[in-house]
Amino acid sequence: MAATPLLELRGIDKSFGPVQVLHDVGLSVYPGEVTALVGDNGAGKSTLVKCISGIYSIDAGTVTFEGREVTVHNPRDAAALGIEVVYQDLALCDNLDIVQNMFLGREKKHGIVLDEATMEEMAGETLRSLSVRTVKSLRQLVSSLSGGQRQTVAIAKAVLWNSRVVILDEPTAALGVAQTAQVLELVRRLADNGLGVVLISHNMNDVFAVSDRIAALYLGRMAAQVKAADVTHSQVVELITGGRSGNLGLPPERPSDFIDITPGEVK
Amino acid sequence: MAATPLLELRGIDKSFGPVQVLHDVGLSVYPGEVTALVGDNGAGKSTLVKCISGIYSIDAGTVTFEGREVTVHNPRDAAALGIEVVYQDLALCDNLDIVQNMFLGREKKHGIVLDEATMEEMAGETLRSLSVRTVKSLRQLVSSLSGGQRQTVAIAKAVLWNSRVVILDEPTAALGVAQTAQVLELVRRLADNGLGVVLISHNMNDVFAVSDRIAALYLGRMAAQVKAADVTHSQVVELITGGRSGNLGLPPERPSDFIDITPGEVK
Amino acid sequence: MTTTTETAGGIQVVKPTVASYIRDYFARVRGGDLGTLPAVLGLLVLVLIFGTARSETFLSALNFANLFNQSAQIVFIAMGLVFVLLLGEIDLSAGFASGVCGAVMAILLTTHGLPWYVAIPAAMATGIVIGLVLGVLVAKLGIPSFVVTLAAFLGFQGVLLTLLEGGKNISITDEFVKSLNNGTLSVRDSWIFAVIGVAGFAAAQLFRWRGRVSRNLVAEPFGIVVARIAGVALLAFSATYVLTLERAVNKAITSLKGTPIVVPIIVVFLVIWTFVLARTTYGRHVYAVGGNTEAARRAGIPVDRIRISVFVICSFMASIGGILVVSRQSSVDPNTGGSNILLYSVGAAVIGGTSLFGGKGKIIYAVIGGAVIIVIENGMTLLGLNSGVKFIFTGLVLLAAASVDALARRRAAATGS
Amino acid sequence: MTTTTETAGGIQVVKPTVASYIRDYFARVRGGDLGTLPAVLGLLVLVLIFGTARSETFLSALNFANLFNQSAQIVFIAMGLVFVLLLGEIDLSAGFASGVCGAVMAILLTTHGLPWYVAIPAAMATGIVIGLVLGVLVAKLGIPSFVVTLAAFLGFQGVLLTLLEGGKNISITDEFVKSLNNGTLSVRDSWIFAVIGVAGFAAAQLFRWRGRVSRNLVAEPFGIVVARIAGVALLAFSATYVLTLERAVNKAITSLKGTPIVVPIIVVFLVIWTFVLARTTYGRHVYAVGGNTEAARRAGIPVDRIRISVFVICSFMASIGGILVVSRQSSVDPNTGGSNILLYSVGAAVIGGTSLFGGKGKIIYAVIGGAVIIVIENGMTLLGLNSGVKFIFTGLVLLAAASVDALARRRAAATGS
Amino acid sequence: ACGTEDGGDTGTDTGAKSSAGKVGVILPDTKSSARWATADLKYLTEAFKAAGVEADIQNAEGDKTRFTTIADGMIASGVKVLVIVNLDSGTGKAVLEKAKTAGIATIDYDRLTLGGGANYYVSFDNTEVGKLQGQGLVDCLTEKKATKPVVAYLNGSPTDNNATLFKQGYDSVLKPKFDSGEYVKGPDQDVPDWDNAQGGTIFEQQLTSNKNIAGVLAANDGLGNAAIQVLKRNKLNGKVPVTGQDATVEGLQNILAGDQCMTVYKAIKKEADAAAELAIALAKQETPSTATKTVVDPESKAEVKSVLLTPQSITAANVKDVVADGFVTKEELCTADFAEACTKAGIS
Ligand SMILES: Nc1ncnc2c1ncn2[C@@H]1O[C@H](COP(=O)(O)OP(=O)(O)OP(=O)(O)O)[C@@H](O)[C@H]1O
Ligand SMILES: Nc1ncnc2c1ncn2[C@@H]1O[C@H](COP(=O)(O)OP(=O)(O)OP(=O)(O)O)[C@@H](O)[C@H]1O
Ligand SMILES: [Mg+2]
Ligand SMILES: [Mg+2]
Repeated sequence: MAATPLLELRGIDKSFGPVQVLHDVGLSVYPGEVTALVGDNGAGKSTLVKCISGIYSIDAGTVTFEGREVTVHNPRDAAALGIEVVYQDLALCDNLDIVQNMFLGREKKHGIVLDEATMEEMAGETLRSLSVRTVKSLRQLVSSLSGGQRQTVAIAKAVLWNSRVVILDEPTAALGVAQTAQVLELVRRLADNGLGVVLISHNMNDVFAVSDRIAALYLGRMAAQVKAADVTHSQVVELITGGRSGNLGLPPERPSDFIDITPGEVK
Repeated sequence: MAATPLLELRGIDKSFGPVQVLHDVGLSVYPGEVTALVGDNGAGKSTLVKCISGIYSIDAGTVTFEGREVTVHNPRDAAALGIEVVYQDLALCDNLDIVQNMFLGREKKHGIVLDEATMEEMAGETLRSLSVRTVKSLRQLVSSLSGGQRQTVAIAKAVLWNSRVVILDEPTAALGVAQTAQVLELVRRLADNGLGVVLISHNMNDVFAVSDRIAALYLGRMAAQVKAADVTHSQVVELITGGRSGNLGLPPERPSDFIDITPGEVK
Repeated sequence: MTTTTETAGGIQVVKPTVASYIRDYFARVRGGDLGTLPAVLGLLVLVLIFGTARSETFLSALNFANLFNQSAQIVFIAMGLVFVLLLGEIDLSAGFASGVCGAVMAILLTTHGLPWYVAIPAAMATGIVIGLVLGVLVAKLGIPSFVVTLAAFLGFQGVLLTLLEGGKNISITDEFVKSLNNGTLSVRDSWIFAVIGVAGFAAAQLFRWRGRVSRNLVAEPFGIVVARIAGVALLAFSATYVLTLERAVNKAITSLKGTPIVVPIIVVFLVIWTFVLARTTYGRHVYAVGGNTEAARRAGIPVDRIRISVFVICSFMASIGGILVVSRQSSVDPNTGGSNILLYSVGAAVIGGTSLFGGKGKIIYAVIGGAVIIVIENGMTLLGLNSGVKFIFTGLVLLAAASVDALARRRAAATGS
Repeated sequence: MTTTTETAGGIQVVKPTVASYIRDYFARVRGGDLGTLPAVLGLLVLVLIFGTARSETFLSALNFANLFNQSAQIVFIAMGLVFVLLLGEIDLSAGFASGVCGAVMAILLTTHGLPWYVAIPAAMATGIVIGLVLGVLVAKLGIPSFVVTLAAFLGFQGVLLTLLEGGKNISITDEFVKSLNNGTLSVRDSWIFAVIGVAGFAAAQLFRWRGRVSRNLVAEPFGIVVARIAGVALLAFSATYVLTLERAVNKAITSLKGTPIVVPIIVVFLVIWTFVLARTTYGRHVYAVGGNTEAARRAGIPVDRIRISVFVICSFMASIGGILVVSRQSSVDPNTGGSNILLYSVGAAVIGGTSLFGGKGKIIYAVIGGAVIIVIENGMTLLGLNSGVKFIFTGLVLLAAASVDALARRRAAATGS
Repeated sequence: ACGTEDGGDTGTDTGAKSSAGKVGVILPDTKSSARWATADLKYLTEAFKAAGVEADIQNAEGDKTRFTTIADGMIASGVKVLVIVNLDSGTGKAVLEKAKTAGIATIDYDRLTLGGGANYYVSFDNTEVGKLQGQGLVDCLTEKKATKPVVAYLNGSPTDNNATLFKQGYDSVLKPKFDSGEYVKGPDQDVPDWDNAQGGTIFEQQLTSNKNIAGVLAANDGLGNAAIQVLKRNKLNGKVPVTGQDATVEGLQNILAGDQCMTVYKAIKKEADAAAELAIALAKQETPSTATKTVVDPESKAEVKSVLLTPQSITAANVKDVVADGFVTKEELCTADFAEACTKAGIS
């Protein structure tokens, strides 16, 4: 597809106190393509996403959006650029209902008054398209939703808008069979509409089913970013668990992969 | 295996206000077997688990443990019976570290003093056995853990103890490839040691890989509880999405499966 | 039985009937979703207690009217505090802020001889500036609001003392200001106000109902809407009836009847803030930030600005509370807004049902909670106990009212979630 | 560079060196994990301010000793409040509870002529009973602690008035009780106390270190342990040195030297509660319930019992605060424990770093926060300002101290998480 | 007390030691009466300044802990004379003892510290104040020819010992009348913290429950004014006599308007001057000659050398005395609304 990436990261470093979580990470997201971001638990996938969306500030590196170098200070900036994110830790407001959560920050209005009727209609349609059938009322508080229902609300919230890049961090983790299929279809449809989509998942079947490119993080380093068609299932698993597979991946030196029971219980 | 179930539920009803979530649900858990509990999003799986462990009180029905009818008022009672649960909403204390969370409520002591050293050793061993490699320190606060790492801590917390029944609510949802394999192996091992294991999962491959029996919930009703060997993959999916498959499942009448945009935004 | 209808993007839903609606309401109540019900119950219990103990005085029209005037300061501060509490913050300085604003007004009126239409806006502006400073300190510097407002609590006490030159009282004589929390509407105006209020409520309810029905969304049964309007009308009209009875202490000397002027003032603010919280983007964002700050930030809500704004609203409402209390006392002293005012105001919001942890609360809670507090104060002083015993009783009665609330919720929780 | 070692179930880990440990510490600090550092910084700033403004009085040995005696009540109430705050609850009645307990002691001593070893335990028992009642009301009835303790705040005020028969003061004459918060240890005892304290600290540190090393767990480098012990020793010995200087105002008439008796009392409770919170199951459970009540319940922790217990501890500590303040004033009056005591105590805990939302806090925070509050109070009175200005300044200084704290954290947060 | 900006406090920062030692004064609060922050502070500051004696005057804000803290600070900064207005005898005693061991001369100002053993005592008699209030009310009621009037009490703060003393005073006058059936005892309630707003509410409730209240014994002018506002609302002002204390501008205006029956004026300047004179003499290590009377400490039975002053009852007839004394100025008092009444009362 298009040769210039929509979103490009280069040399991203991120530390939390003494712990460096991301080392010199690069990632390119192309319009009209689904880029799968894979990696072991704790590899740094979610951290990378939060760096992109401005929840975390980056220590070093550049973010380029449509060829312009940008700095994203907070999620507002990211949204302004057209980057939508479904976070792994969903971050819904438990004290608000489904409709209120789905339109949070982008409420529909009639003058200064909230246009609840329109929002309710739109929310209903979106949820139906995602195969959600067990929600009893659109006015149910999200605190009373099941895990999968919450997940769906978060997804619906992010895809309701006209954005340029959609990043989904393990969106199908809590979903049932039918709902997973719908979400994967949605992901494909978004890419086909010319958006850049980043999909994080531990499920290799899903990854291969929808993605055009695969980027593998290994212990905070980008092991490889390749076309999905060029690699096999087992090669990707090797990249995930070992950081390398044949001539792909990181040089064969061991980064610090150990449980380190560090000094005292300093709290 | 053994003919008498270790844990048996009969006629469980549960409502939240005007919404009835469980209708007359029955479930038998046999020692030495893995019972998979499947169902669509919002079917009521997690609610059922919480009814068993005493987080929710049941409206009607009986719980029988080793042939004795029991009432479980709170998780303490459940733990006293030997029922351990990994909840879908993990419920870890963010302000405590990994070791502290893993031993919460069962701290090892020297006299009245906490025996941190022993706990740290045991925690380290358990985590290693679950293929967790990216944890930087056992004294890291769980608030700073990745989704998968939190999941692992919660699992480790529940399987550290000598219990009779272990219930895992979507334990592998956030886990990577290697970690998922370890957890499934662990599940099998627990059952082989004679425990009753209940595994909730949306992943049919995982379900068929480890389970002896499959119980399918459909919109709050128990559609069927069958031996895994007696059904096929697609039959189970049909049970999940439609409540019936051939002669298995619920009678062909439609329970109330709709989005019901109920009265006003009464909060 | 129930009939279904098609709505919101072509989904089948049950069309509620009056019967099913009522059934669902009770199921919800049993399920623990109680709203203001327990506080109202507590209030009824209190009225019963004091009504029995001092029937001829507590239940008199005079005392009923007094309740409104006595509650003004606490209710206004509590309304403002609801915003701050919705964000999980606290404002310990609201009491003295109201004192400072009241003093500003009194000084402008008395010392500088300015008219009320300068002095009152100046007092309100003072409140807004105070809120701005507090809000910026909390939101931008990130100092815990407890500490910022504790510092402000001390500071404003000092400002008040300094304004009053070390402890003088300043009396005001401006008739307009004095009438705010002392005067009454004429009987005719009282009824006009009641009718307009009820009509407005009815219009809003019907308008919303029609909007939903016309969009084919699930709406409340018409019967319920009508019943609700009728209930409010009944309440408003019977209160107006009582308030327009003659209640002068000495009927030979003077006549006293009509709704206290402070009632429309409270109602106007109640309506405005309820509207803001329930029907505007701003209100929605306040709830969101209070419910889950991180989620709100991720949704692109300007969290800092919301945080500053609630302190501004709180101090602004405190300034009105200050104006009203000065109006009532016709003077301001270094203790205006001090003493138990702050704790009572927070207590009012909390008793009404506002959570101290943020995200849960409504403006009406402040009014109902304020009513509980004031009924206790009012009733206790009628009993004529000596101070020690009075304090103890006040504590016990407050506890009793709160227990009614807690037990109602607990009973509900036992059967429901 | 770093060497690795095998530990905890055969896992490879880095063995920290002194250098790497210090490097990590600074990285952690930069990462926002500051502990008491900001409060200590705030304290230093305050000492600097007052030390410059009133060097010869503020920095005198006499004033240094006074600080301890003056802080006793607030520090004790704050220590108790830490427990309550750890659970995300509040106890507004702690101030008056301390007054009531103090009054109980004074009445037993004076009116009933009982000896101190009856009166003091009776006061403590009163505290425990008070806590039990509050705790049960909060935990079992489920009334919000703000409301319960607001009711108690009023009630205890009444109890105190009633105990003192409507406003009398009761003076105590018992020398033992009076010495508690007025007397000093002899110079020899002062040094013995310091040596025992430091030795105990060293033993605990070394014992723990050896335990971890022998189990092959990652331990702090030995150098760090030694440095920490040396630091504590330096602090303790230099404080003792200053406190054993002659500080009588009129050296001709009397001699005054030695550590105030209240110091060992504070240290003992500091050590006990720190131990309880950090090293016992109970303490662990307190943190768990405060961090995530639901998780704690699911882990089988008896949440209600924990909730009751923290109120008991809080009121118990308040009772000691009451005993000490009565000792200091040699009398009790209806305002003992009233006034700003409560807000200051909560403020002390919060300034130290305790969260009002539960789950975060240590006992030492109460002591450091209490020191901040008392240094401000003490320093302000030395400046000799008039009341209004003094209040304003107190507020500003408090704000300044809190800003140092907030800015330190914020800077850290900007570079780190 | 005197911040440097008041110009009153030469402060410790001057460094240069004058021949006389430094004097420390601790005032009690700002709430029970406006006098401490307005009058006493001013007069004491002026007196010490005139004598060229360094003085540190502070207010304890009604907080005993702060009272002790201030005392500690003053002792630490080396005052030679300590003048205290105790918040209660217990704390006062503790402070006096500390001062004595530090070799500091002590003066009880306005309130005697029971068993405290201060060197000198300067005061108005608080019980006497109460008596004047009681008598004032009786006079007004008599003037109004009230028969069996119901008298309501609006007492001061229950936590303030002075309020108790005032009450003892007016009770000693009124109780016999209640007992004889001449007057009827109405509601009797304390006002926490002397809080005027609460005072207003409390009186409103008293009136609601007892509509024929015919006289109000309010413990000070602030509370008196609070009661008057309630009476005004019911058009009963002027018909029901109300007492007061402190001769505040507000109170005097109410008297001029006929709404208040009387107030008690304490010539605070005289009291302050007397105390300052004593303190200055002590600071210069002279033996003061003004303390001619003695008071017996009821607790220790010791005799304390004293300067005793008498409070004065103020009614419309002698408001002018207060102005003449310079306690309030004509400008403050005779604002537009009261100009006429002022003239009538002979204030010019
Ligand atoms: N605030 C923090 N402080 C310290 N360490 C952190 C923090 N947040 C994350 N980490 C660490 O950073 C690493 C990467 O975390 P991240 O959440 O990005 O992993 P992930 O790739 O999303 O894993 P998963 O598949 O489990 O979601 C983990 O080892 C985690 O422990
Ligand atoms: N507290 C509550 N109040 C009202 N409804 C609730 C509450 N808790 C759960 N529900 C509803 O009960 C139904 C079952 O929820 P449950 O969490 O048991 O589903 P689940 O089978 O675990 O789904 P998932 O696979 O998504 O985890 C859902 O429709 C949910 O909305
Ligand atoms: Mg992740
Ligand atoms: Mg579930």
